[in-house]
Amino acid sequence: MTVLTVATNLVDAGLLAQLLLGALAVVVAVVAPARQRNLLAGALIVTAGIAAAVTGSAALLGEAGTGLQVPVALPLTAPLEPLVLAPDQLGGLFMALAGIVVALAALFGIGYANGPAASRTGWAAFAVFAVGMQLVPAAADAVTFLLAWELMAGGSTVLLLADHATREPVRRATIWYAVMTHLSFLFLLAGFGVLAAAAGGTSWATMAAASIAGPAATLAFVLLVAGFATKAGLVPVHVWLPRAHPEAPSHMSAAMSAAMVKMGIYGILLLTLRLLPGGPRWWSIVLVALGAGSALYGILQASVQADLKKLLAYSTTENIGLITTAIGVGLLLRSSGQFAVADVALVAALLLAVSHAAFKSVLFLGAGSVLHATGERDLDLLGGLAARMPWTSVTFGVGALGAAALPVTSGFVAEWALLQSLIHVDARADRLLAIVIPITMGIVALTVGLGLLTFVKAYGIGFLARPRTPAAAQAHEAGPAMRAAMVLGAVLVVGLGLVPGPLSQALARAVSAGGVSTTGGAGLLLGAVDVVLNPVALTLLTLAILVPLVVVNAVLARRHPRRDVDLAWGCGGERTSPRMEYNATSYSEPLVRVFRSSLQATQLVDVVHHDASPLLVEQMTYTQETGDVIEDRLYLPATRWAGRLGDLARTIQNGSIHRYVGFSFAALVLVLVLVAL
Amino acid sequence: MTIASVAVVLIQLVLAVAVTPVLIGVMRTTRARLEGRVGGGIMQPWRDLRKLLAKEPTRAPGSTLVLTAAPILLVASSLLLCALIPLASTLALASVPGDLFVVVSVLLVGTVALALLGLESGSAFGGMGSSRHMVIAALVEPTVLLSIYALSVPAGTSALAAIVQARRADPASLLNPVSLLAIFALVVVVIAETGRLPVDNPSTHLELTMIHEAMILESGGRDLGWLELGSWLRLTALLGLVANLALPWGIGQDAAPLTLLVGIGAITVKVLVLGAVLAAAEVFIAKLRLFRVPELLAGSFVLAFLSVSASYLVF
Amino acid sequence: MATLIWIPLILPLLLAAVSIVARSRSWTLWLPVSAAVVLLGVGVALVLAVGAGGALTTAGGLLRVDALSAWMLTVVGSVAVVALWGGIPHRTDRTRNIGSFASLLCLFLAAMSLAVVADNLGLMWVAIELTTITTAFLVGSRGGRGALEAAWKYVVLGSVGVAIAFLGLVLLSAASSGTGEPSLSWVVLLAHAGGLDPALTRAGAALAVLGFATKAGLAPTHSWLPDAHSQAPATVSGLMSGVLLSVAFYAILRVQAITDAALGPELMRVLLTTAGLLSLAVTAGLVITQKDFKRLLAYSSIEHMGLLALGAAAGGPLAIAAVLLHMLGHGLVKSSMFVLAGRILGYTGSHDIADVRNLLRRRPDLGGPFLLGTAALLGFPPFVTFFTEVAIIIAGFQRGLGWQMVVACGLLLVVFAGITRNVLAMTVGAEADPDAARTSHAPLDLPARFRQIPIGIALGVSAVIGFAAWPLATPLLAAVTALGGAR
Amino acid sequence: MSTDLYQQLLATTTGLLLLTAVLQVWGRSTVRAIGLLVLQGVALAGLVLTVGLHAGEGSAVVVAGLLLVVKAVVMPWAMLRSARLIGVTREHSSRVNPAVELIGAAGLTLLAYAVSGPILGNRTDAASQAVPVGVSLVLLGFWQLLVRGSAITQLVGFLMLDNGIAAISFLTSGGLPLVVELGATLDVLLVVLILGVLVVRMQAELGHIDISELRELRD
Repeated sequence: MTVLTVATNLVDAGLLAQLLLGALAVVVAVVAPARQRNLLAGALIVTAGIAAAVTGSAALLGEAGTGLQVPVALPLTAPLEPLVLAPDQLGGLFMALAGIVVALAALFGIGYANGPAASRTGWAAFAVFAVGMQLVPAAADAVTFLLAWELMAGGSTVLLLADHATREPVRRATIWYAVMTHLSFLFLLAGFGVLAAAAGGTSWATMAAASIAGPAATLAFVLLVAGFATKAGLVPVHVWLPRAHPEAPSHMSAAMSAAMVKMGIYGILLLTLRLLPGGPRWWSIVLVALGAGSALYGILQASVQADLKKLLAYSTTENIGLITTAIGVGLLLRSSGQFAVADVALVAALLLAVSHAAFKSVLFLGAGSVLHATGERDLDLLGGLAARMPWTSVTFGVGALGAAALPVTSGFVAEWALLQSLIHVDARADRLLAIVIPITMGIVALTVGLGLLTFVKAYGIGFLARPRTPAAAQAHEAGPAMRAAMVLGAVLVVGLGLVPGPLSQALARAVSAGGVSTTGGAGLLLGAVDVVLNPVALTLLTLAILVPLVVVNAVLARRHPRRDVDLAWGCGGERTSPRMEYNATSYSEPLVRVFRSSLQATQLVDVVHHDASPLLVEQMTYTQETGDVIEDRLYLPATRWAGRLGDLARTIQNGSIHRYVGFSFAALVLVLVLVAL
Repeated sequence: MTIASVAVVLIQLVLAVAVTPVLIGVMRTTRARLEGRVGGGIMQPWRDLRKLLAKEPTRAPGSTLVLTAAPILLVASSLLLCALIPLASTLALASVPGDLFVVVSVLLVGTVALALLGLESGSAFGGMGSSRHMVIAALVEPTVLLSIYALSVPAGTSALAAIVQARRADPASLLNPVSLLAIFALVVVVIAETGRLPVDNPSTHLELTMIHEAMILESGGRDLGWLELGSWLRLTALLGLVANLALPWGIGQDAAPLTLLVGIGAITVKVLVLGAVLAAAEVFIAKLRLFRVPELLAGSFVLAFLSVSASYLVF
Repeated sequence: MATLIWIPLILPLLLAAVSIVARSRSWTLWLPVSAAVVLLGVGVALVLAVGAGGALTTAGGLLRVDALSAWMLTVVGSVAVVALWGGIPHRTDRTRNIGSFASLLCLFLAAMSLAVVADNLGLMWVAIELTTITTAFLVGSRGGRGALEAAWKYVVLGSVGVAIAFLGLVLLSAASSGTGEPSLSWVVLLAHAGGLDPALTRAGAALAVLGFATKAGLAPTHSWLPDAHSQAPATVSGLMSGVLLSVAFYAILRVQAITDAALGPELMRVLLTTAGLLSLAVTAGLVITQKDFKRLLAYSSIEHMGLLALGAAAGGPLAIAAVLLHMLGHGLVKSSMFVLAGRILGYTGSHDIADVRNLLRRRPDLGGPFLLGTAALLGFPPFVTFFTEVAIIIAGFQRGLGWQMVVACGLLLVVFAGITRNVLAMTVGAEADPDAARTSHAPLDLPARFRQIPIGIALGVSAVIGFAAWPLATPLLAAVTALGGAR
Repeated sequence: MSTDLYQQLLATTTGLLLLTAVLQVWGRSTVRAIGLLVLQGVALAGLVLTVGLHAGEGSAVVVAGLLLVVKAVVMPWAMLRSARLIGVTREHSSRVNPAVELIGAAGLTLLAYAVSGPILGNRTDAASQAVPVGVSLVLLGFWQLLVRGSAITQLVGFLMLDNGIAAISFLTSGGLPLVVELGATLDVLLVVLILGVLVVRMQAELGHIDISELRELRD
């Protein structure tokens, strides 16, 4: 297919446009003068994102591209098939998702990027990352997939390094990220290698047509799920998330968290729905276990974090866990023959993915705005931002509502669909389901509960109350580009929550699920399980109740206006200092007590007594630290072992020529014996 | 959306607002009598409410819209609960059926509004109350969903009205293990969600133990009035739900005026009796230490879990 | 056209003579560069000529250029251009014996060219041994105890290894005596592969591969490599890593072609997978706690050779094409990396990773390309190494080397972690005073910019050739076919 | 040349090669080692001449002469010169017990005989019967490299290895083409010269030629 014929097909044209815009953005980032760089490069990336959104939507709605071939120097002999970009419906969905997030993040970046993130390298890396990410779901074969995947990984690694010169943890975070990303890549490479070997070709079509089964399928499944899980940030391979997200520039964190980890989800769906459909039952159990474990562990860690971006990072692990759970449940039900409910679970997974993309963008952008305004991301040092940053505050609040899955946001719709799929499982005839589904339900419910606490904390401590530091007190509102990005994101969060019907119908196409239809213009009717959700009607009902209340309140307020006081209720004395306020650490203290063992919490009270008497206390210091059990038990020993092996390996190269000759000699003798045998 | 179901919603709303002060009054009086006190009378809460709503609230420097909005949101969420839960009749709005997950999320909106209000003032007490409140809400969540899940399995739907109807149609299901376990778990949930003993003591102002009161400590006048009303309405709604699930008789199933009247009467009696029983029970219970509450909730979670498993494995 | 073959053999010899005569004039440094450019040009011309009219022979069949030889000549030429141009020392760093240094470099190029255009395996062996001799002085040219030690180890281990290869060739020659006159002509051996004495072929090929593996830096006979690479001047390290190792591996490929035709692929598979996995393991073990950045690069070369061995073990058009392309990509990148390492050494005066800090801020002209090159070595796209690594692993799975490829992936992760950690330790990090570091570097002057050109070209080329379906796919496929076609 | 004489000469020269090799391992004196190398070179040249004449190749005389000059004259002379230059005539230390060294040598010779059979397959001619000697020389030369600490002795070991390969070459296929043979000989000669230079530099720089002390470059 030549360039000339591209223009006749929307998908092909869109793919080409993304490539060209990405390349142009790289060029502009390099040549544009520093003053205009943010605007020009950012605008180009926004356009590329929009192009991806349009292309992806077209693909999702069934417009098939003829395929854009990537030239490659290697001969196209077996098993290598042509490298082609041609998104299917599922791919289209994820491309659109990535594109929208990229557009939001780049728009935010126009106002936000400063210092190294606004450098030539910074914007060029962002463009590479963005286009690579958008093209991952467009790949129609393994090599193109890995190519886009690694462009995404490379670009993000470079951007992660942006602040290396000012913050020491950046380097360590980058190493963690790079290594875990490469782990993911190698898993995928090996997994696709197994599939390509079994199918005799690298394209999805060949692999799918080969109906691979048996040990090869199992091996491929394990390797690929491990690879995708690493990228998605599932426990126990989540460790890069809470390190990389906080250290990356915030627009990058948003893109990574809202879109990049979704590529892992896309991969799991691609694997289980297209490449290896109809695998054994334990595959889905594995996914449910991975997902539920990640959801619970992620939200538990998130709930006790005081670092806002770290909190959001762990919350990403939670959400990805929920998505994986939903996928696992869907597959489990398919293997049990309950196709109608399975479809609901799969649509729920996609709804969760889309909704997470929307609200997590807003939350990370909001966190970026806070960081921009105060230079702090530690909740213990923030507070009172609602009065100083009204736009950020409202949009972050909407995002937090979404994350807490409260109505009427996209998060609520998604979680509602997941719960509906769970309770409509017919487990009577199936003991496995009768055990798995209630446990899953319990874990999901606990996750929802803790999620609520987490985001009440994040919002309440960070934005309400009084400023805890001068930095927080001097916060200022974000600029227009940043505000626009946050508002657009917030609109998406609410909008998707208000009209779930059409959205779910579109999503259902991606997994060819039936039984999803629109009711009352915007409402969602799950015909398969006969339930309906109409957020617009719910909103109207709420308004019908709320408006009279507000009117009554206004009338009362006119009669008895508010009285300003210095102190509402000061415990009988004056309010001494902001340090008296509850902060993020104290907020989660009861929870830490409850889950002490799984959080590896250490609490230390240090009391300094007065000289005069041991009964008088001069100063008390309370320190609370929580650790990541998995990191301590799995990764630290692994790195220790690696170090030990490294020391051991050094004896190979100890400088003695006699040892070296010995190696050659041993090899010679062995080869002689080998050929003589 | 038929006129009948709109009427039912309106009736339930009015009924809830009317019955709630009485319910609180009954509960307080019961408790006072059992403790050998005279008490303020059944209508005392009503009088308190009127007084508070007519008083001016205060505002400290740096406070935000949350100060005004949270109390009203709490009331709205509680009223929405009253509208969605089948109290007097199982007729539901077609486009907003009383889906249990929607109901739970509406309940949570109220919970969050309260928690944010607690943090808004920036005082140590508010934060403390908010923190404890949310921890309990988080830990209650699994029990809530699982117990209703258990009840919904036999009915095959998550719409509360349909569940109540199904239970009424099959009275034998009321006393089977699934039902008993689930209802018991639900009672624990209601106690925790509404801040009753032994999870929280609604009448204490002792700094170390209070949860609900700590959050609303900074509010006064009209704000406090709304907050009290919202909390009370919540209790009414949840008691009504438990009552109708445990004893589904009397609830109206069509729009005929007579059945509606019967339904109104039945729910009023059920809620008041249940409230009195609850109050009476509270006399004999001491408040649990905060860090023993998770054990209580874990126990209720196990009950709910068993009831779900039972609902699959017994059938 | 066949006379073209003589140019890369004769011209460097002439230039070597000129440099000896010119002694310490500074322009002699440009003679090896021009020789390399000519080599590259001839290589490209031969690729085209061979593509049009098939293999060329001259000198009574002793020299023969087929598509593979032409490709290798191009690889040698292009890598040598980068290493030699980039490695031209700054005016202040020049020593007195430039002339002999330049002439040795020219001789090295001549030997390398001879190795790839020789049809007779014995002649190829002679040429490869000649490179040991020329590089021995180059390795030791810095003087001092370390250089002496490295040179000794290099010559002893290298010569012994190559001697074993000679033994192997002798046995191969004996194996061919059954077909008439004993011969070491590759064409003859391949044509009569069916008539070779199996036992002798087996022994001969195994020993030849073992011997050439020493020169190619494959474990367990890799031991000379880190010492020699770390002690040699940057240019020489770059040439050795990018050219010498590849040419030695080319010899292995030639021997493998004969053996596979005579005996089937099992023997070579066992030997090459063992060597490949051991090389990856050695690298994995030694990069974790590596303290010397030139040794780090040297071990990375061992890793890449291990990958090539795995690719050759897998066999088949895809894997072999990937191996050949990887030689080019790795050579370009590694020679630039060694050149950069030499400049870093000049800047810090120390081999220690611990002494190099925050290059990206302090010396962006070194830190930036160094990071990019590392990315290329680690196989990030768009660099060609990404494609070749992926192709080798996938082809390995397809050709039945499943568990070996899984092990290789595991080892590659450790290598990745070790290299990333060490390179990031050198290039990035927090400064106590970021502004001071930023202002300390002045813009590059013209000569410095000029010295950046070869590195920019090398990295740029390695970034685009992965996509270069035209003009690379055809010659690659031709080279694979020349090696015995689709086996 | 009659078959009997051919076999006799073959046996004599190969026997001499093996004898000198074992004596190399046994001995400690550097000068004697170089002397043995001369003897080995002569034996090798004899072997080449025998095989060549038996096969009726006139060029064998040239090759034999070349080998005699290079291996029995030039190389030993160069080494002796280096040794004199640095004043080393006797090896200071052995890295292993002499008994172990000799037992190892015996074992390697046995190994050589053991592996040669299968490698040669169905060849039964007289020359092939002598191939294990060549393999022994290779292995013993390697053994010298492995156990001896002095730079010069390592050089001796390398040359022995090379002699072994040459012997195998002539015993199995009657030698390689002349140009290759010339090139190979030249290469070995150059290697020996370079190593000789390095030995001298080592003595000058370090004051000793004990290469087990060369352990500065390590990980």
